[in-house]
Amino acid sequence: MSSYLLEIIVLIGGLVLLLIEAFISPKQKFKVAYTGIFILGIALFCLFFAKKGFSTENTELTRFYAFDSLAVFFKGFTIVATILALLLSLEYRKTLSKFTANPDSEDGTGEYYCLFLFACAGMMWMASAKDLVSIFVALELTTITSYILVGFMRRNVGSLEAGVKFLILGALSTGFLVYGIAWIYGATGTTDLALIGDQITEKNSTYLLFGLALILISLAFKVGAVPMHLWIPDVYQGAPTPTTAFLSIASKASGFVIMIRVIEPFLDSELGSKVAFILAVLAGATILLGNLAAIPQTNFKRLLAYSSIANAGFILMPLAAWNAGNDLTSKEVVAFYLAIYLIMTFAAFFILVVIHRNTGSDDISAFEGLGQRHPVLALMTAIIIGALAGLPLTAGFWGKFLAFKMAVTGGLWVPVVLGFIGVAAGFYYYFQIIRAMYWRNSLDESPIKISPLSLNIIAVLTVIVVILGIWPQPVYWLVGG
Amino acid sequence: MASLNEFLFVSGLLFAIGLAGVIIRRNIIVIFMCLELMLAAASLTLVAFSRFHIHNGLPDYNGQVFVFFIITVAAAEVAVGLAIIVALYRARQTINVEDLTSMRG
Amino acid sequence: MDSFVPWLLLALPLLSAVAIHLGLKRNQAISAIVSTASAALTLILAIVLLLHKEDVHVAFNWISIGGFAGIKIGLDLDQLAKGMMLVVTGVGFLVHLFSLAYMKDDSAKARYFCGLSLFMFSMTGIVLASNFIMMFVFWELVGLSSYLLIGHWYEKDSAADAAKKAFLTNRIGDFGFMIGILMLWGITGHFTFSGLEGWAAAPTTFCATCLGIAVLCIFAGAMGKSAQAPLHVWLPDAMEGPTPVSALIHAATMVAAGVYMMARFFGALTPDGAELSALVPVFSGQTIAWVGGITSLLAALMATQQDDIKKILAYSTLSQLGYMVMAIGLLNPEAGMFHLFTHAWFKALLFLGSGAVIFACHHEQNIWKMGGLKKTMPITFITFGIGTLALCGFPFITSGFWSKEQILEAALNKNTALFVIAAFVAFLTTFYMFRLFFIAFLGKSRSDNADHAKEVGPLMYVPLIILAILALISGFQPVAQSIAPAYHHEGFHMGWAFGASILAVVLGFGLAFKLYKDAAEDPLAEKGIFKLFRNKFYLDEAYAKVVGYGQDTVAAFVHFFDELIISGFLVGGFSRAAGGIGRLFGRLQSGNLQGYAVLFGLGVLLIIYLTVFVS
Amino acid sequence: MSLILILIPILAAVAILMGGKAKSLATGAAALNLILGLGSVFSWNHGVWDLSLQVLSKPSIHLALGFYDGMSVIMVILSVLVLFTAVMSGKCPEGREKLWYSSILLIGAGALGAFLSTDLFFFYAFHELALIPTFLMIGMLGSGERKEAAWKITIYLSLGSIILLAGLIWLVAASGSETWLFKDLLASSIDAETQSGIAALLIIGFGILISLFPFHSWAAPAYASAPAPVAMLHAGVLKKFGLYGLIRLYPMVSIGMQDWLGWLIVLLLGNILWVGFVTINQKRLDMMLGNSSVMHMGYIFLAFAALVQAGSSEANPLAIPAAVVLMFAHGISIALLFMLTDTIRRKTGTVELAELGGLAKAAPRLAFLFGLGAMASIGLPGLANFSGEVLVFLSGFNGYTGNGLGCVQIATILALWGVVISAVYMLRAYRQTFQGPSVAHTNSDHVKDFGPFCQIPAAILAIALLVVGIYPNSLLHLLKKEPAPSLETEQASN
Repeated sequence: MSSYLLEIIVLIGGLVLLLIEAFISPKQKFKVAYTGIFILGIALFCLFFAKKGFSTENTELTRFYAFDSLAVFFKGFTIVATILALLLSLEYRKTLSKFTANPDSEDGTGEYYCLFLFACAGMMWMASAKDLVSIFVALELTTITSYILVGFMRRNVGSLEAGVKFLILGALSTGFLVYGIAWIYGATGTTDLALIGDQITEKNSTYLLFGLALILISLAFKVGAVPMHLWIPDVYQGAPTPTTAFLSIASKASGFVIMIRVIEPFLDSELGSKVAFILAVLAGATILLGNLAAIPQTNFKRLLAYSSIANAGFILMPLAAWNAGNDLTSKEVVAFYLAIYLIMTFAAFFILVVIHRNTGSDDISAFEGLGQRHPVLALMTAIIIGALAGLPLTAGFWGKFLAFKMAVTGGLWVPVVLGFIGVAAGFYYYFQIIRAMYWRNSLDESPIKISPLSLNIIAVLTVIVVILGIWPQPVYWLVGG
Repeated sequence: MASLNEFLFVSGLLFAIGLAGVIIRRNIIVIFMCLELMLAAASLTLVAFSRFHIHNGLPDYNGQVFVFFIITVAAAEVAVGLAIIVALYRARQTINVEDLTSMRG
Repeated sequence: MDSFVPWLLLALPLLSAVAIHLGLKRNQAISAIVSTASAALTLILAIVLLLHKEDVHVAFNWISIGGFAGIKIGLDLDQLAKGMMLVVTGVGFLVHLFSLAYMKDDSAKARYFCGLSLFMFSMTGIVLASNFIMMFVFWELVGLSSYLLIGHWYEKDSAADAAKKAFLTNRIGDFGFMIGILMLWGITGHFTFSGLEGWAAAPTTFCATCLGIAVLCIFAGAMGKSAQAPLHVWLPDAMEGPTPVSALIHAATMVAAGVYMMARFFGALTPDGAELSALVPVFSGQTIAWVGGITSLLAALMATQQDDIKKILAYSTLSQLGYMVMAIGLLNPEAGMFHLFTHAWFKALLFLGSGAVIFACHHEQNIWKMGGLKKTMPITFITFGIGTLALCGFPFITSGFWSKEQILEAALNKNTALFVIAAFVAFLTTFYMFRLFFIAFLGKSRSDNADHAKEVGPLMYVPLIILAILALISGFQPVAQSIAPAYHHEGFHMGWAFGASILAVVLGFGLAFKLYKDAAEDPLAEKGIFKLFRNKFYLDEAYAKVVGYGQDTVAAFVHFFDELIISGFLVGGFSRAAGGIGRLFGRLQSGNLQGYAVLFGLGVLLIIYLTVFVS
Repeated sequence: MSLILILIPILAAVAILMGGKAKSLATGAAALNLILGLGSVFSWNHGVWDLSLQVLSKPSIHLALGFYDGMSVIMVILSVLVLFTAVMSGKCPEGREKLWYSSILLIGAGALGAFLSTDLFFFYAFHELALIPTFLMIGMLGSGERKEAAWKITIYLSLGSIILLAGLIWLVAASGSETWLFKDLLASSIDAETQSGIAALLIIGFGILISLFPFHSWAAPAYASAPAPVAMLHAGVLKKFGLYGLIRLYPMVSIGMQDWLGWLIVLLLGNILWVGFVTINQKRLDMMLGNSSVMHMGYIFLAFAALVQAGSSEANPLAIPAAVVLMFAHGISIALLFMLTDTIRRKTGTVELAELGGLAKAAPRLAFLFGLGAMASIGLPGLANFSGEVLVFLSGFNGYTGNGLGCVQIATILALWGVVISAVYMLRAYRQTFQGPSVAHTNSDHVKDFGPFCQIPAAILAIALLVVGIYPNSLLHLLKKEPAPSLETEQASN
C-alpha cells in the first residue's frame, strides 16, 4: 500500500465534502464539519495503526516523497491540528455565519470546513516533500487555501483586510521561494534535495547561499520569523479564530518541517556553520521581537500572534544549534516543541472562542472576573497560560527547556541570553491574563456560558498539558515514530 | 546567442522591478500584477538555467517543467486573490492599500 | 561532689520562672513564694558549694559539629565563681524577701517574680559559665530579664522607653563583645576559660596588638553591662523599674557582671599568677583604666546634683563601677572584685533602704519632698546610714573602706593621674551621699507623704539589717578570706592612699554638712557648672540628637533611595526599557501594507547580506 | 514515602477544589504531614523514603525524591511545621475557603517537593509550583496594596526563576553529567572558567528568590499584603529554597563562586545594613517585618560567603550548619511574627505603629508570643535564631589567625552591627505596639486576647524556637549523619 494514499484520502474526502455541502440544508452545515472530522479520523487511524503497512518502495513518486519518522509525526500532527481546528470552527460558527452570506442561517459556513481538508492535504504532503518542486506545490496548495480561510468572513472588514495583507505578502514570499529554487537549481542542476546535498561545495557556495537565502526568506515568512513576521499580528487578529489557530499551529509546523528538509543538506555540508549562523540570527531576533512587542498588547488574539512569533524563535534555536547525532537531535526537539505547542495553543484558542462568545471581545480585559464567573475555566486558563509562559510542571516548560538545552549545548550564547530575556518578558505578558482573571473584577458578574464540547476539549487539553508537564516521555514516543 | 548571464541579469531586473512595484504602488491590482511579474522573472531564471544546463547534449528539462507548475500555481493564486480583492472592494469601496490600516501595533 | 548539684543552681530559678509563666501566675501569692523559695534554695546551695573547697567542672555539648571543637554549656565552680555566686544568691534572696512586701499590692506580682527568677537563672549562668559563648548567652539573657523588669510597669511610657534604652545600649556593648570573642577565638583557638589558661601558659605566636584590640572589644561588652561611659546612659533610666530590681540587678549583681567577666578573663590569661602585661599590651589596660576613671568622675559629678533618691544611688553605682573597672584596667582584677564584693552588699542595702523610704512615702522619690525620716523610720535610718558610711569608705569599720583602699593603692602604684581622680571621686562620693542623707533623713519633713511615713514591716527591714551587718563586716580580712578567698586581699598599709581616703571623707562630709544640714532647697542648683552636673552634661540630649539625626535621618534617606533608585530606577528602568522596546517594535507594525513590503525588502537584503556576504 | 508527603497536601487540595470540607481537610492533611515529617527525623536515612522514576530520557530526568542529606530533613521539618501552623492561622474571607485552603496546601506541597527532590529539575519545578498560588493569593485575598504587591512579586520571582533556570541548564550542560540527579551532578566537575559564569547566574537567580540586595524590593510589600498563611509560608519556607539550592549546588561551582566573593559580600552587607536602615524607617508593623525578613537573609548569605572563602565545607565546617540552623530559625520566627501581626491586624484593625500602643494590657498572651518571636528574630540566646547567628559569626571568623582582618571578617563585624540595628527596629515596634498606655484601637473593651485554643499554632512555633535555641544540637545532629545509599531503582519508562 502506498503511503500517499493518506493524502489522497484527505484530498478526496475534501472533494466529497464539497459535494455534500452543496446539497445539505443551511441548518445542517455543521454536519459537514463532523464528516470532515470523520474523514480525518480515518486518515489518522490509518497513519497510526497501519503505518507499518505503508511503503514508498518502487513507486514513481519516491523521488519527491519521503516517509520517514519525521513525515509520520508531522502528518499526524497536521491531522490532529485540522481536527481541532474543525472542532473550533464548530464553536465559532455563530460568528462565522454572522459575517458571511446569511447571518441567521449557516448558509455560508459549509465551504469553510472543506477548505481545512485541502489545506491539511497540502501540509501532509509538505511533511513528506523532499524535492523542491513538490515542496513548492504542496506549500502553495496550503497557502492558497489559507488565503481563503483568512478572508472568509467577507462581511467583516478585519477579515478582508487580513486576507488582502496575507495575500500580497504571501504572494511576495512565494516569489522569493520560486526565485530561490531557481537559483539552487541553477547551481546544482537538480531540485532533488538529496542530490543537492551531494553538490554543496565551497566552489558554488555563492549561488547556493543566494538561493538558500531566498528560500529561507520565504520559509521565515511561513513560520513567522523576524524580519518576515510582519503579516502575523494583523492576519492573526483579523482572521476568523479557527483560521488563526490553524495558521499559527499547523501552518507554522509545516513551515518548520520544510525548513528542516531544505536546510538539512546544507547544515550537514561544509556550509553548515554559515547556515547555522543565519538561523541563529533569525532565532535571536525573532525571540526578542516577538516577546518584547507582545508586552504592550491589549488584545488577546494579537498577543497570541506575537507569542506565536516568539515561539517560532524558540523553535529556530535548536535548528541553529544543529545536531543530527544520536543523542537528542534538533529534529526531535523541533517536533517535541511543536507537539506541545499544538496542545497549549489550541487550548488557548478554544478559551478565546468561549470568551469571545460570551463577551463579544478578544481583549485581555474580557478575561476580567473570570475567576469568579467560571472558576473551573479560569483554573484551566491559568494552567494553559502558565504552560504558554513555560512554567515547570506544565508541558510548555519542556519545549522551551529542550530548546534551551540544545542551544546551550551548541554554544549559542547570544540567542540563549535573548531567549531568557524573552521568557522573562513572556511571564510578564502572559501573567496579565491571570491578573485579569483573578485580581480584577468585571462589571458583568453573570456566569460564563460554555458548551460541553468546548469544556471537554479544554479540560482534556489541560489535563494533557499537566500530565506531560510531569511526565514528558510520551511525546518522545510520538516523535520517535 | 545570449549568454546565461544576460538571461540572469534580465530576469533579476524583472524580479527587482516587480519588488519595487509591490513596494511603491498603492493600487492592490497593480501590486498583484507586480507580484505576477516577480513569478515570471523566476520562471525566466529557471528556463535559462534549464537551457544552459546540458545533459547528454540536451537541456535539463526539469527546470522547464517546473515552470508549468509555477504558472498553474500563479493562476490559482490570481483566482483566489482577485476574489478576495473584489470582496474587499464590495465591502470598503476601495482597493487602495493605504486604507487598510485598521489593525496595527 | 555530685555533678548534679551545680546544675541545680541553674535549674531551680529556671524551673521557677517557667512554672510561674506556664501556670502558677494565676495565683500571685504562690508564684511569689515559689520564686523566693527557689532563691533561698540556691543560696543554700551556694553556701554548701562555698564550703566545699574543691573546684567543680561539669559540662555537656551544646553545639557539636564535625571538624569544629564545639561549644559546651559548662559550669566552672572555682573560688572566683563561688564567691560571686554567694553575692548573687545572697543579695538575690534578700531582694526576693524584700519584694514580697514591696510588691505586695502590685497587680502583676507573678510576672515580676517570674522575671526575678529568670534573672537569677541568667546571672547564675554568667557566673558559672565555662566559656565565652555561654557567657554571652547568659549575658544577653540578663539583658532580657533586665529589660523585662525595668519595663515591669510597661504602661508608663517612661518605663517602656527606659527598658528599650537599656536593651539597646547593651546591644551596642555586645556588638563589641562578640567581635572580641571572635577575635580571641581566632587568635587563641579557644572559647573556654580553661582553654585560654592552657594557651596563656604556652602561647603560640600571635599578634599582640590584635590581642589588645580583642581585649578592648571584649571590654566593650563590659562597658555596656557595667554602664561605663559613654554607654552609661541606660543605668539612671533603668531606675524606672521597681526598686528591689534596682538593688539586685542595677546595683549589686548584673551591672557588676562586666567587672566579673573581665576578672574571669584576665584570670584565665594569667595562669599561676603570671603577669598579665606579658600577654596583653599596655594600651588595653590603660584604656580600660581611663574609661573606668572617667566614668567614676563623671558619674560622681552628676550625682551631686540629682534630686531623685534612686538616681543619686544610680550615679553612685556608676561611679563605683568606674572604680572597679579602673582596678581591672590597672591589671589588678582582685582589687576590682573585692570592691565588687563589698559594694554589692552596701549598695543593695542602700537601694533597699531607698525602696523602704519610697514605699513608706507612697512612691515619692524626690529627696526634697522627704526629710525628717529619722524619727518615723528608725531602722531604715540606721541601716541606710551604715550603707552610706560604707559607700563613703569610712575608715576601718566599714567594708567599703577596705576595698576602696585597695583600688587607691593600685592606682597610686600604677598611674598617679588616676589616683588623683579616684581620690577626688572619693571626696565627691562622701559629699553627695551625705547630701542625700541629710536631706532625706534629717531636718523636717517637707511633704505630706514624708509626714505620714511609717516604719516598714519586718519582711523589709530584716533584709536591711542583714545587709547592714554585711556592709560593715564583709571587708574585714578574716571575713572576706573565708567567704571569698579568691578576692585577693592584701594587707593594709598606712600611706598616701590612706591619707587621701581620710581626707576625702572628712572634706566631703564637711562640705555636705555645711551646705545641706538644714537646707530646704539646693543652694547649688542652677549655678554655673552645677547646672551642667544636674543636666548630666547634656549627654542624654546629645544621644537623643545623635539617634534622631544620625540613625533616623540615615534610615529615612536610605529608605528614600531604596524606593527611588533600586525599586524605581534600576528595576523599574529595566521593565520600562523592555516595554519601550516593545512599543518601538509595535510602531514598526504600522498596519500599512506598503510599509510591510518595505520592511520585507529590507529584511531580504539583510538576510542575503548575512548569508552570502558574511563569512 | 516521600511522594506521600507531597501527595497528601496535593490530594487534599484537589479534594477541596472538588467540594470537600475545606478547613477540616486542610487541617487534617497538614497534621498528617506534620506527623509524617517529624517521623522522618528517625527514619530518613534508612532508604524507605527514596523514589526514582525516569520521566524523560533525553536528557535523563527523574522524578527522584528522598532525603538527600540532613539539610533536607531540616528543611522538611521546617516546611511541615510552618504548613501546619499556616493552615490554622489567618482568617479566610467568607466564601473563599476553596481557594484559601487549596492554595496553602499547594504552596506547602511545592515547598516539600523542592526540599525532597533529589533531582535538580524537580527541585526547581516544585518551587515554581508553590509560587503560582502564592501570587494568586496575594493578588486575590491580600490586603492593602495587594495588586501592586502581587504583580511586583510575580514579575520579580519569575525573572529570578528564569535566570536561575539558565544557570541550572548551563550547570548541567557544563558538568557533562548524564542525568539531572544530584548525586550524579555532584560527582561531576566543571572547569574553572565556566564555573564563574554559572556561579554568577546562580547568585543572581537564587538571589532574587531570596531577596538579595538589590533585588529585594518585592519582598516587603508582598509580605505586608499577603494573607497571613502565605506570608508565613513564603517568608518562612519558600524563600529558603534559594539558600538551600545555593548550598546544595555550591560544591559544583566552588571555584567559580570565589570570583564573586567580593560582590557577594557587598550585596549581603546591603541586605544587612542598607535594608536594616530601611527597616528602621518603616511605619507599619507588617512592612517592618517584611523588611526585617529581607535583612536577615544577609546573615545566611554571610555564612555562605564564609563557605565560599574557605572553598569547601571541610575547610569551614561551620558555614553550612550555621546557614541551615539560621534558615530553620528564621523560617519559624518570621512565620510566628507574620501570624501574630495578622492577629493584631484583625483584633485592632490596624498595623500602623502610630495607631497602636499598650496592647500587652488587653492581650498579654499575644504580647508574650509576639515578644518571643521578636526576641528570636533579634537573636536572643535561648531562641533558635541565636544558635544560627552565633554559628554564622563563628564561621565568619573560622580560619582567622589574628593577622589582619580578611574581607569576610570585616563583613562579619559589620553584620554584627546589624544585630544592633535589628534590635532597634524590633524593640521600637514592640514598644510602640504593646507597651505604653492603651489607645483607642487597643483598649481591652475593644480587643480580646487569644483564646487558649487559638494560640496553639503560635505556641507550636514558639516551642520549636525554644527547642532549637536551648539545644541546637537537636538540629545539628541531623546534619552529622551520612545519607543512606540511594536506591538504584530506575524504572525506565521507555
